[in-house]
Amino acid sequence: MGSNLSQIIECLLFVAGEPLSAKELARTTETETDAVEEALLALRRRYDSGCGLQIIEIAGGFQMATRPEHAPSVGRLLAPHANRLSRPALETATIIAYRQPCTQADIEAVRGVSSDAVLKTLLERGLICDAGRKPSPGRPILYATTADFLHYFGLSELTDLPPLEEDEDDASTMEAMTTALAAAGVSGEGDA
Amino acid sequence: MGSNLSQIIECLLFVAGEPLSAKELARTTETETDAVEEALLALRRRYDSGCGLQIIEIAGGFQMATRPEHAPSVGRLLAPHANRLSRPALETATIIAYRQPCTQADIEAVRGVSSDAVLKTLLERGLICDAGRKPSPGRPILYATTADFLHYFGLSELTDLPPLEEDEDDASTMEAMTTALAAAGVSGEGDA
Amino acid sequence: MLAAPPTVRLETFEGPLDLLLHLVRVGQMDIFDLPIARLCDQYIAHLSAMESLDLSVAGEFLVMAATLLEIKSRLLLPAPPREETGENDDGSDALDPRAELVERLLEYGKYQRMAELLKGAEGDRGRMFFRDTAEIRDYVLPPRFGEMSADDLLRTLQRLLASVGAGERAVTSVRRQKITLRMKMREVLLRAEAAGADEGVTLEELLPAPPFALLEVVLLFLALLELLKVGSILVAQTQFCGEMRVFFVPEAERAALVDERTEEGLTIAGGVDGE
Repeated sequence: MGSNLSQIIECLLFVAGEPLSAKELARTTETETDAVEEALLALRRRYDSGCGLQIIEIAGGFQMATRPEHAPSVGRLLAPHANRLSRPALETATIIAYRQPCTQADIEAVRGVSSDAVLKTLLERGLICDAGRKPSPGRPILYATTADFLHYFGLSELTDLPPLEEDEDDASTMEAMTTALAAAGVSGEGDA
Repeated sequence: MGSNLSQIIECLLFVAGEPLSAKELARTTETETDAVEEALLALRRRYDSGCGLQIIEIAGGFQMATRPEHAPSVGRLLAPHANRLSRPALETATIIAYRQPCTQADIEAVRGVSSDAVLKTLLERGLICDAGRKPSPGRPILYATTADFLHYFGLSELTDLPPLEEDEDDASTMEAMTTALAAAGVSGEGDA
Repeated sequence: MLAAPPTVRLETFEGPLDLLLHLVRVGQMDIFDLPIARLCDQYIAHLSAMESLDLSVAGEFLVMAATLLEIKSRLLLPAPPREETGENDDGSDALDPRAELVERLLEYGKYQRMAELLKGAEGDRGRMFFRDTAEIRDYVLPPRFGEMSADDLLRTLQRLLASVGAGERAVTSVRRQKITLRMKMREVLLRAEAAGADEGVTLEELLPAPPFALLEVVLLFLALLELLKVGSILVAQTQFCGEMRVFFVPEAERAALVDERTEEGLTIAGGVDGE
């Protein structure tokens, strides 16, 4: 087990402190992306059979990580992870993730509260970034999520985010709502 | 394969950037040193069967590391710019190319500095080789360029090097050589 | 039911919408047919509880209270005739005063749920550990083929030759041709004599300055041995592996020295004798 390419990829994933895409792996190993993907598959299979480590697809690439069930032991060795995000920060990050690029005003319209401090925190932690200016009066800053955002939440791509939907309870009453609102003269379709 | 303790140790060795002793591992995993050593043995056996990584005993502890044969790939990933020859190395290679076979003293006579380290580098990188001994007092090693040297400079044969009229006894040789090379250099193609 | 909510929860509301959604959920209100009067009362009760606890109530909460009161009052009024709604959008039925609030609550609720999901993802991800990028030092990559051109070689040689200039000739010629054993012997003898019979010259001083050709060092030793043999010099060492001094022996004393072969101070000469 362990073709040479698999072994080299294993080494690369081990030494890299960040996710490596199949393309990057192909470039470094001077092989075709197809071969890399095949080797990755074999490697992941090997890691899934009794290894304490795993190779996960995260933030647009592949990265070696410890398996979650060993977190308590690893946590005893290492300092625990940085503080988790506060609820406002989580909410704000979520809104940006789904609406990006969007302005502070867009975020505040949803949250109903000022989001200055929270945006600053997210920027400082590198989870969001300045993605240019909106061509509207005042030219407000547009925010977008970063690769670190994906990494922080263990997502491979933005499309991994679950579709933004109504809660099931609400969904069941969606028709009722539509009817009710239509009766009130409001279109039931919000913007998602 | 891979007992739970082995897997946990695997995780610990993975995340620790330094060697961990069996005692430290025992403390972190809250087990006996004996059990740790047994698990380590199993783990090392697993890593020795087709893994690109290895668990080495180093500096009084155990550490996860890439296997030496994969160093070129790892180096390409981590130090993409470190593969160029340094200026001293390039100079030395040049002298050897034109004067081969030649001794370290010959090279030092031109460069005016000790060339021990540079010769070692060039030998390690396979650009020059030991081409026997000079039949003179001390029998110094003679150096010559290799096929890799030609490859590296995009030459197909040594005769592709711009010709030099080398006459060591002629006082005007240096000037003549410089002129000849300057001419050759100007006429040289941009990329070879 | 008039909720007297647990005070501990008060500070956790992130904004008026958060508080409203909480009230809707806890009170199991139908969000699509909001009992505005009840919601409004509970909301204002919360605000006063917050104030009584000296929690600073953000402006947004107060604005929302005003909005709720306004909706409540509008619901109490009979629906205005269609003409009086003026420029109101589609000109169909009059707008339910609650509609905008409901929409905002629904929208905010969606993101809240997603934020909950992401919180879970954050937790899952938090149980995985990664490594920092490995540091590599002093690792030299093997050459990449065809990376440098012959021109690089040429330019290097040109530069080298230009900077060395005539210097090389002098150096090489000395090393390769001009040093002979006789020359070296002469040099050693002269230097030992110049140093004086008492002082002597150290071996180190006699060694050529680096970078030196091996040949030159070999010649120095041969010269020393030869001079010792004929008794022109004396080599002394005060301690084992210590500094060696070379002393000039005046011509008059040479024959005697060669004959006597005194043990003292002839460490090197002793070795020669064996030959």
